[in-house]
Amino acid sequence: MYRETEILQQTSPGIIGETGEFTINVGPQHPATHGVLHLVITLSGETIKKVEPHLGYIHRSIEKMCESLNYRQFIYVTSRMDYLSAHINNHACALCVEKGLQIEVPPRAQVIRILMDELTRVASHELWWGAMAMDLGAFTPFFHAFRERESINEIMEETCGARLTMNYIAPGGVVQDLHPDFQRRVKEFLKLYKRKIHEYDELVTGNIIFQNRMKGIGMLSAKDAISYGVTGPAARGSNVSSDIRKIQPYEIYDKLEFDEVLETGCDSFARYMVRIREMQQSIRIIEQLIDNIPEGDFQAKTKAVLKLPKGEFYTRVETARGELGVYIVSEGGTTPYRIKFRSPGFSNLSVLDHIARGSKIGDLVAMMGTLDLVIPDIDR
Amino acid sequence: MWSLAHIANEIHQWLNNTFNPTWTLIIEMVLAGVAVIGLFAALGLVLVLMERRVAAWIQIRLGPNRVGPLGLLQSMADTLKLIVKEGLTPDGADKVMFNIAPFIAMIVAMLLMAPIAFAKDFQLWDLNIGVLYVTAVSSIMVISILMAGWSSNNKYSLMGAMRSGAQIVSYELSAGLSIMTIIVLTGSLQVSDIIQAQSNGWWIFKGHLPVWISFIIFIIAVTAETNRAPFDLAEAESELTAGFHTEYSGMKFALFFLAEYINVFIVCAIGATLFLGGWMPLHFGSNNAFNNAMDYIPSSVWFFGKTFFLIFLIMWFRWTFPRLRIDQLLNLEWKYLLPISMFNLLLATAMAILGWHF
Amino acid sequence: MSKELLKFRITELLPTATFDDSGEWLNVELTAAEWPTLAGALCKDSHLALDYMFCLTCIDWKTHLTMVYHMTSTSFRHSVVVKVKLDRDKPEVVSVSKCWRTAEFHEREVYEMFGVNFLHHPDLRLLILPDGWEGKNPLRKDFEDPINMIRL
Amino acid sequence: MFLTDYIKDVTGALKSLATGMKRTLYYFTHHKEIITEQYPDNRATLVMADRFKGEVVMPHDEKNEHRCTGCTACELACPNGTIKVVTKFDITPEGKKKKAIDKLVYHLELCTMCNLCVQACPSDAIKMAQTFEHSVFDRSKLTKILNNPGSKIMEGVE
Repeated sequence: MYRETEILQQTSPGIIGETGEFTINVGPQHPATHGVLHLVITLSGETIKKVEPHLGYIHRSIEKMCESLNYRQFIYVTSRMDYLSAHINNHACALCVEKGLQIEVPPRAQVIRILMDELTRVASHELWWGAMAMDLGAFTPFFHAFRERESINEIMEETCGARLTMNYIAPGGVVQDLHPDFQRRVKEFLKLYKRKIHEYDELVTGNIIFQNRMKGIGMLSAKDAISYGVTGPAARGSNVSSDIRKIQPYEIYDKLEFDEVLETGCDSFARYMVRIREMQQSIRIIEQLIDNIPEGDFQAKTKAVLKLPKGEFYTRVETARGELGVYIVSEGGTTPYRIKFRSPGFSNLSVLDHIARGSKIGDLVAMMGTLDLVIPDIDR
Repeated sequence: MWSLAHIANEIHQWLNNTFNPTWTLIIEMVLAGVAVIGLFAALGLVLVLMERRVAAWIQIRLGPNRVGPLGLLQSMADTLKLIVKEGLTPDGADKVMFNIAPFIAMIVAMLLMAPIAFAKDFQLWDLNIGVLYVTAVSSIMVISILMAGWSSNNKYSLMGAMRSGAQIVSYELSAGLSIMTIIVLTGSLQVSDIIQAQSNGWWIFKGHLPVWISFIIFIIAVTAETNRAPFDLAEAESELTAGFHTEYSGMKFALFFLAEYINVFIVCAIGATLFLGGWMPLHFGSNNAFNNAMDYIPSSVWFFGKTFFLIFLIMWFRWTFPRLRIDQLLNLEWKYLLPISMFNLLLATAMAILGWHF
Repeated sequence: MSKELLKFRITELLPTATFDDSGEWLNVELTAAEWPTLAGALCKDSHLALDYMFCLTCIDWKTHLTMVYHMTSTSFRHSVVVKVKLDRDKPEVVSVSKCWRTAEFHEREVYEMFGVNFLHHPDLRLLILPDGWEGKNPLRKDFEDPINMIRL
Repeated sequence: MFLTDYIKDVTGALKSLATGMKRTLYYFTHHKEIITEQYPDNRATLVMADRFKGEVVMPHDEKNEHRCTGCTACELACPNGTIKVVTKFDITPEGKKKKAIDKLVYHLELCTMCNLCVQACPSDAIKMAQTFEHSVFDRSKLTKILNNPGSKIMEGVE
């Protein structure tokens, strides 16, 4: 039992001290944390005084595990970090290995990877949208979001062979060529998405209750966002340009037309709008690429056993939640000497205490929703 | 013509002929009690199923369809499950209060059944302050929630209960004021009088703007009073796990659950009585053929039809809207609903004095 | 700012710093004693403005530990990697959570995973490991978990 | 003006709520939009994607022959230790000793369906099956032996 004594102390009767403050445990089993996040929050009435995250309930020590796995094997483990953008995690690792080996990835593989990345991003944001609305007490959007997400999952299943942990990327390219039906299915999805996207605004975005719940809460200034290392949509809601696809373009992102979504609101609603608009940008990228997939190999020729040269390699990739950094220290062997995943969730969580102070419990749930925390990503 | 009142009279006649008046009264009371409990059970089963179906269809799902034909026996199965489940009492709980609270919730719901006219001349107790009685008794509901929340010895429960207390007490004001509009127009607190006053048209049709406004406010206020989404802050499962009934399980939880649905039924029945004419059939001016056709539909069908329409409305709210925050909830009441309903009452009074309604 | 200019500027701030620019970014190698002065300068200096620390980690080299700080500037988009060599038996370094708030969490993670003691850290407690964790620091090379170790 | 703003607030709020309610009413009344799949009733018509990674199987032909040479490439490729190759030595008709598999033990409970073993196999002896109903009442049933009893290696596979 983890921290049994501590939990008992905090929940024992005689709850309210002289200051009128008391603590409650949100999690590890709580509907709003969407996982096993444990927050000890200090309250005065309904007002939050302090939020203290306790992590580690789903820590698998992926970094240590990767030290004993070779460069082909370790990629699959990273699907289990941020399972909602599993494909992008794999992409980051493959990029890092390719950087070390100096492999040129064939153009077809690059396009396939980006297509899958953006599909993953849309799927992830759709799940977030549903879960976000559910945190605020509206259940229906969750099912509506899953309808669209399901068609992405089916595309993934057809081409990659799995719906969530795809393992579709190998160093040098992708594992298999695209399924012959891929283009047709993606176009069908785009049609469905365009037909249904206005419902998102009707059901949630335009709703007066929702707007009142989101506007002006969880204020995060641009300076704090940078200092706390907040990345991804959460930072862009504070008008911090942090899209790695623009700052340090990888693959062919520099040749694609898309906008970095920035909002100036700095509040939860701005972070919400960033994700909603980002979905449209991802759709834009998919539309540009879906008819222009170059012919050719889907994988570069690689050796059966990969050996990275001695040195350090770092890649930054934009996942659905923010900046994922993969830092490989190689001693020249077949396994990494040390590997570090700079996961976006970990840094985004660290800002929660800062933005939640002084707001209500209901707001805390909304803020956790807009930071889009995925617990295995935080714990790794 | 077949009607509930007719059956009631038949029973009354037969009892009077068979027993002396005292025994007749006692037997009739027992019968009424049994009927109310039976209605409770039936309503619980029907409303739970209805809620699940409404939710499912709105959420592009099918809903319960495995137990019995079309899933009609689903709520029976749920009840069976809840009955055989163990009802836990937490260690640190105040055991007496903890165990009494769900029963108080049920008793309040039962008491509220008394003045409701289910059909023409079919009413348990047509007391002359019927509407006042309903508003007064329904405020006791909050006590059961506070008891449940406090005695659970759980901070989530306590917070849910406190939220619920603040919420119900405030929303009772605007619910009361919107009911006042009808009372002003009718000039009586008696339920049968209010229904009779609508024989030439329901208030919603002949009351113009003030009644429409008060109808909207009434629906909002009773949604809040019954702790239904978007005002379900007492439960708020994404914030407070399950609010005041976090620690309840088994049949004690089922009683809370049932009381919630019965309360929804009652407030909708009151709404139907006050605004939609209770069991009064729909009549259009002097279109006699239409009016006669409407009269052929039994009055109980009219009553239940209107009530279930309002229940559907409340369920529709629940599955569409996100939840409010506690301060916004109180803002809505004190800054919007209360001033509007006060102004509206003034308007209605002026209208009643000047006789501007039909 | 190019690598040369960065090198120049950092040498101005700290003359004893040694550089390694073979990698993608400029590497600055320091000792633990030099780090606090440079850290303050790096985040505040108007020419460098390295305001965003995107990675903070530690490497166990079996003979010594190395703290690795990746920093970048959100206004100029140049990056600098700082490596601080620490004694393996008694690793101590000053916390940089005052300059970069994100370091607070990352340092807590390094503290429990590598046993590095961060001086002046506002809240140096176990974050991921269960309270009362005894024994070795999990990410050190000599850590062996008798039950859950992955070995192929 | 304060009052007009107030009224605008209220009507705007009601309008936004009505928009949402209109959308949900649409779904309430349009049942053809329902997307529920009635698993397991639709087992007969359920088609899995042909690349779906359900479990590792070893195909055998009608003569009960497989293509596995026992090279242990899959065992080495597996990140979880899911596959264990137990080899034996067959005596060929020429009297030579030849390495062959005795058992190819596959632990479904450890498998993460990463497909690395299938990619690593030089003789295409194993592949991914599209089954997905893996629940059993006993954990030991998840440990499978992929080669059929009495099976042997196909002619010409080296």
